[in-house]
Amino acid sequence: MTTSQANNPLGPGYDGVPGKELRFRDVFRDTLRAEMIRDEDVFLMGEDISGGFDKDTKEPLDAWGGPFAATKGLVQEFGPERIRDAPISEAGFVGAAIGSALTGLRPVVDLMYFDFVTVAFDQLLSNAAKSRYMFGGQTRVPLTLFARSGAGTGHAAQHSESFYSMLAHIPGLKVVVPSDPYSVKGLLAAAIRDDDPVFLVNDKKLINLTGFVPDEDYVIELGKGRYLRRGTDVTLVGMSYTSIACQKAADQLAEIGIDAEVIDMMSLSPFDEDILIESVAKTHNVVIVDEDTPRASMASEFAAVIADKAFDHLDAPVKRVTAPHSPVPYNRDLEIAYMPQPEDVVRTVRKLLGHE
Amino acid sequence: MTTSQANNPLGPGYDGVPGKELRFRDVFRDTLRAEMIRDEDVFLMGEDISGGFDKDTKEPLDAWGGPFAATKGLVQEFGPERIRDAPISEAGFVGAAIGSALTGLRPVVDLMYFDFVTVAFDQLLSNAAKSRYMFGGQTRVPLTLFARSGAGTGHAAQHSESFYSMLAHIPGLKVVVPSDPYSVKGLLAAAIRDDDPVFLVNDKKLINLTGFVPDEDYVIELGKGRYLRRGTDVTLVGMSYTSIACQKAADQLAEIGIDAEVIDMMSLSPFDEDILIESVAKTHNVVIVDEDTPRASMASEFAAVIADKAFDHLDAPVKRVTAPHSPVPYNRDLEIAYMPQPEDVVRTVRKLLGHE
Amino acid sequence: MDISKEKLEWMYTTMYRIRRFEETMLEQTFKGNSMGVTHPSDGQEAPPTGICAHLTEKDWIGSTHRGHGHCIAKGLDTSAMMAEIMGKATGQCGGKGGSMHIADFSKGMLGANAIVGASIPLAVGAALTAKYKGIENESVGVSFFGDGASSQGVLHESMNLASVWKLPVIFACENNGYAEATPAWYAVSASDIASRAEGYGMPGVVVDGMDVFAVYDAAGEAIARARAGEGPTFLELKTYRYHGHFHADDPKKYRKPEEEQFYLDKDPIKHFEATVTKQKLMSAKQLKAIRDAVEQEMLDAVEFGMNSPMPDASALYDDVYINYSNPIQGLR
Amino acid sequence: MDISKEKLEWMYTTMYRIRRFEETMLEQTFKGNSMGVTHPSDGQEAPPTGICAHLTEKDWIGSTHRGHGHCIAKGLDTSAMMAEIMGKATGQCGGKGGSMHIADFSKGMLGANAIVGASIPLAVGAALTAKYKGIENESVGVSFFGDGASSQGVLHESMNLASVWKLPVIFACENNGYAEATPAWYAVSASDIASRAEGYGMPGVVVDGMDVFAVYDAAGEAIARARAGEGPTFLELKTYRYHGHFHADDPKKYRKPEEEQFYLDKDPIKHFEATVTKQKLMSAKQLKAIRDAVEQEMLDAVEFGMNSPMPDASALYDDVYINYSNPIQGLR
Ligand SMILES: Cc1ncc(C[n+]2csc(CCOP(=O)(O)OP(=O)(O)O)c2C)c(N)n1
Ligand SMILES: Cc1ncc(C[n+]2csc(CCOP(=O)(O)OP(=O)(O)O)c2C)c(N)n1
Ligand SMILES: [Mg+2]
Ligand SMILES: [Mg+2]
Repeated sequence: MTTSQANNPLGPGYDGVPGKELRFRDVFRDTLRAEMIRDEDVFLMGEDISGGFDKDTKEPLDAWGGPFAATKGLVQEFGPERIRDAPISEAGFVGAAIGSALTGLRPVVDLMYFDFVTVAFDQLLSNAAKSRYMFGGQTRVPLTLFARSGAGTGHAAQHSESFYSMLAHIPGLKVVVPSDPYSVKGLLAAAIRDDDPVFLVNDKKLINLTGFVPDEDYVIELGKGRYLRRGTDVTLVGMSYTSIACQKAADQLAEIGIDAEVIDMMSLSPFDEDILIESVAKTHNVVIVDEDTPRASMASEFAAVIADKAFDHLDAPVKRVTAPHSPVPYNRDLEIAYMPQPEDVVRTVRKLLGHE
Repeated sequence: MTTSQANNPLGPGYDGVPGKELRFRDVFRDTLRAEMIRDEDVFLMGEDISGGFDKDTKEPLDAWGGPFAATKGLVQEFGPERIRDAPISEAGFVGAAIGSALTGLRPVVDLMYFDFVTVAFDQLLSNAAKSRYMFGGQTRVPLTLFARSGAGTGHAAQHSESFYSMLAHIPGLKVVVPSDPYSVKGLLAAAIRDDDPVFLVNDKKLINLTGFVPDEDYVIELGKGRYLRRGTDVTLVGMSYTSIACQKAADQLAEIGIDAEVIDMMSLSPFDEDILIESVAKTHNVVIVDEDTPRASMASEFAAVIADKAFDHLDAPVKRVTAPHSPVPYNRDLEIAYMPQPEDVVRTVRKLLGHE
Repeated sequence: MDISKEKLEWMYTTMYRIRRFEETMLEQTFKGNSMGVTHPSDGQEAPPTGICAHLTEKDWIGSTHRGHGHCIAKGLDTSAMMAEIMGKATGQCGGKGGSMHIADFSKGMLGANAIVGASIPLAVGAALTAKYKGIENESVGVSFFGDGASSQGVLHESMNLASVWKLPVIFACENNGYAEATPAWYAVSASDIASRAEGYGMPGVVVDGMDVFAVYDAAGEAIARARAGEGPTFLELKTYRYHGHFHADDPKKYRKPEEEQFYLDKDPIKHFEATVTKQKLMSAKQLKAIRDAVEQEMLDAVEFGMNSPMPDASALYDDVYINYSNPIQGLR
Repeated sequence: MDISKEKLEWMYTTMYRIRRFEETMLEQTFKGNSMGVTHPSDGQEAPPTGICAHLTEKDWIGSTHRGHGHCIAKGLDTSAMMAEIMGKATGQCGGKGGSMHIADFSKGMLGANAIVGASIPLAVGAALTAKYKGIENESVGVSFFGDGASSQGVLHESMNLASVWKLPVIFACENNGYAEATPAWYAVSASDIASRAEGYGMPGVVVDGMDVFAVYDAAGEAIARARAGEGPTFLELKTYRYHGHFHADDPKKYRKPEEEQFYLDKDPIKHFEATVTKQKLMSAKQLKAIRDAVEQEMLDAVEFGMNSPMPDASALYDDVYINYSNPIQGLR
């Protein structure tokens, strides 16, 4: 898929193909399942992914279907060797997953809440991301990790993080951020089949979203963005859940005669510089929307790339709409104010275009 | 110190004051010592900071003077309660330091190599940086941490990191990056006296550098940058060791008739937006120089702020000269190529100004 | 029994307060008056009560996602706790922390903590402060954590540090048999978690965590050791949570009815009542009076929470730092 | 003695090779031919030798900053190792890893690792692969680490995981008494680190790590257990490093001469020589022939390293990823 052809939000080749309206979480689970069937070296690891065990029979109970029901039914189908339940030891089991990836398996790790990345951070940065390089290319780390990010569910400071920019900062690690059922299918499959370590960040707010998903097997090339909407007046850059906020903002802008183009980055590392430049070359105005906190973030990175490589196309300052530089508050009103809302994007665009 | 007055690289008020030419490492140690004398709640914690113990007497030996000799002589002077030697348990002892800070002490933690931050990452991000906010302002975390960053010493991928941008990304944590003996004295003292958690990142390449240091007690306000050199043609933005690379580049540029202004950021979080805007408003051209890897980095952040708030002053794209998006290689030639060199800066400036 | 009347009253009040707080909190949660996820601790009243019975406000405790019991036993105000769960400005953390982050530094409560294991070294740090200041005799650190948390490396680091530095710390492991749905028999490679203590040079004691008197005795010894400068102790308190992992979890999906009944039969409050009435230490009337007072307190707590105002919109940007006056408001 | 002649020869060759490699490497380092920091392991030859004597290329080991001995015992080529330390293109990692990151995946060597403790779970993961594939009998994981690393939480997490999952892992703790200058008696809260194993449901064995036969026996049992699917074992090998922590460190600043002498008297190579000659298993001539061959090998290794080319400038950008063709070259 080359971005310049992508006029359909799903990407080229997806006009009129057979498919269904599906829920994000079901697509996620079905994709895991399909990849496990496809390749028997693929296995899952994480806390509570077997949902408890019967005291007498020692059989897994699948009481919860795993965190956020992401693995529902899989332990019955694949058994506890391939759905490996882990004690609460993120550093230890992420390290073990890396070790298994270095020796021939393709582990997929469920880290539950994105915030828990910090506990396994050394294993991710010092081992997963560096092994190939520091050992001179003699090995590979076909590891996939996923976790749920984002505010909006009353989980407060330690269960609502979106600091994917810190992961994207790390050379050797790839980072993808699906924003709908279509993209999670293609990105999760691509991540699992990729021979480099890939982290899939899954905003909680997406989990019950529905959307059209082609029946066929497909992957989305890591490192590519897509257009969710074509427009001429301003480029809105979204990632993960903010792609949805951007679409809503574009709808509102259309009502007042502003024709916004919406890009969904889908991958944060590597990411699609070309689509950013291509779009800004056309619209000459850009607003980047990110739920991560602002400093040294992906919003900063996209702004920096545009300010370098699309500078001559710019008619106005490069704007970012992000979370504030603060932890996530508990109170619902504060939490809503914390997240970039479509209205914040609209306000920023109007100011940028002098349309007030 | 307001940046606009700062015509002396040391900052205003430092023309003609009594002082000496001192080595960075000695200033570092002397400042630790002075702060420990000043406030008896200040204590140090870290691996090997007592340099072993006599088997029979149990007395500390100070065999190494601590990692990089940063604490030489202090254990004899202050005893093992205030120079607290820690087992190799970064998460545990950083957590303990946070606990002691929450209950009335002012711990200063030596994390040895900057890379080891990853092992204590959760404690830093989830506890140190968030406690004040998530507990509604009822507490404070007067914790200082320091560690040695940077490539250039043949330590390879796991002992050469400069990922301070990840720390600066974290709301609640402050980050400072001294670049010479003058700034380390003022920033370390300020960090220890500050009631928020502060991380001081100390590039290894600075440790034996000498420079003028006033005798008097002073602090450098956290969040302020300074001009190391005034110029009119282009702004070079440095931080930590790259401030020195920028100065060298400015010398070389002067020889070919380009008058560069050099900013040393000194603080990365919070940082001095004003000095960036002020300088770019004058020079209309900017190159940001950073040894950290490029994606979602402080170089990106400074570029993004300039592309937003100084957009109308810019004559040319915002340029970054950074490390590549890769771990640090071992081989010396590769390692030198990894680090931004003055020549890289000069080349970038010449291209930017069409001076080729 | 070697426990003063006042202490007995305090113990009963505390256990009943925890029980009723959790039940009331769940009611409010199901009514939609909580703004987030809550983890009830009813059934687990004995460990915080038996331990905190030995503590004053100068002692420090660290807590977990399941922290209401610890808060109450350490003397926090139930109205401020309820208001916090309701996200109100009058809440213990001004509505910014919620159930998983209730703290009260004025009471020696270092905060509930939602990263499993992460609060353990904080209690070690509090004990370090005590030792540094030479006040171990009046200030110890107690770390509460679960069987699930025992698999986190930071526990082991903390135990080693506390032992090497000989700090006044109690490691209070509330083993309720489950970490979410995962049974401890699956995830813990020791039959008794306390058996690990010896390898860290400290006593490890297994305690019936449904019996507040057993907890009181074991904790008394451990805390006396700590106050005397003899270093840390590990207590494993075998207990049970009556409800699911969090408010909306149905534990019957992964626990057997017989097992649940076994612990219900050992109910810590009933056991207390039976013991003190049998030994004629407290009368049924006295017990009732305490219960009535607690019932009223709960009504008051809910009313206080419901009638309290929301935090100011500016609270979003406050208290990221102390000494930093220029908040970055989302670059909008 | 129940060890084949071939094995004895291998053991002597391996120990002598380690010893001479470290000495040669130090010489080259002081000549300025190493590009970075090196941590010699002479004195500690018995643990890697006695353990790896039971392993094949299908078994996996994880290693540390002090990893040359592990590499050699696992069969790595000393020329490629020396070239790596010299930063050359022909080095084991193409000159990009250096002394602290020597790896050879074709030999079952998962890499030296410069973050203390970080390689431990990697060996657990290798054992998981073996169990997953049903080849525990021919592929176990061995994790080498030091007394200092025993304070890292990830060790304890790894032990618990290996035990809960019943994986074929050996935890080989080389207790050389020091972590940098810090003595184990200060930093480790157990008299024997192996005493912690029981709390993780696995045997813990203290072994004389200066005696390769003792190591061989203990490791044989542990590895047999692992291959039989009986799960992990913890070995604590009491050993000593003759040199300082790294090439430029003077250990006399923090170690007593008597202590150093005590271990020199137990030198593993001399002990081996005395044993095999006394028991007439190998002749002095045979031993000498091995030593001579190793001496030549070292000359060859240095020559190979010195004559090898530097890596290509493009190597800076290679192998950050496999499937990613567009390196970000520093945005210059
Ligand atoms: C580091 C981390 N990993 C996982 C979780 C998710 N989680 C929350 S509570 C819990 C179970 C904790 O079990 P235990 O320590 O026994 O405490 P209990 O819930 O039984 O009181 C888990 C896995 C978390 N909050 N933090
Ligand atoms: C996480 C981490 N902390 C600290 C260090 C610095 N360091 C390198 S080796 C070492 C001592 C290790 O001691 P031990 O595990 O006993 O191994 P030995 O050096 O004795 O072989 C230390 C503290 C490190 N490399 N990684
Ligand atoms: Mg539990
Ligand atoms: Mg050691």
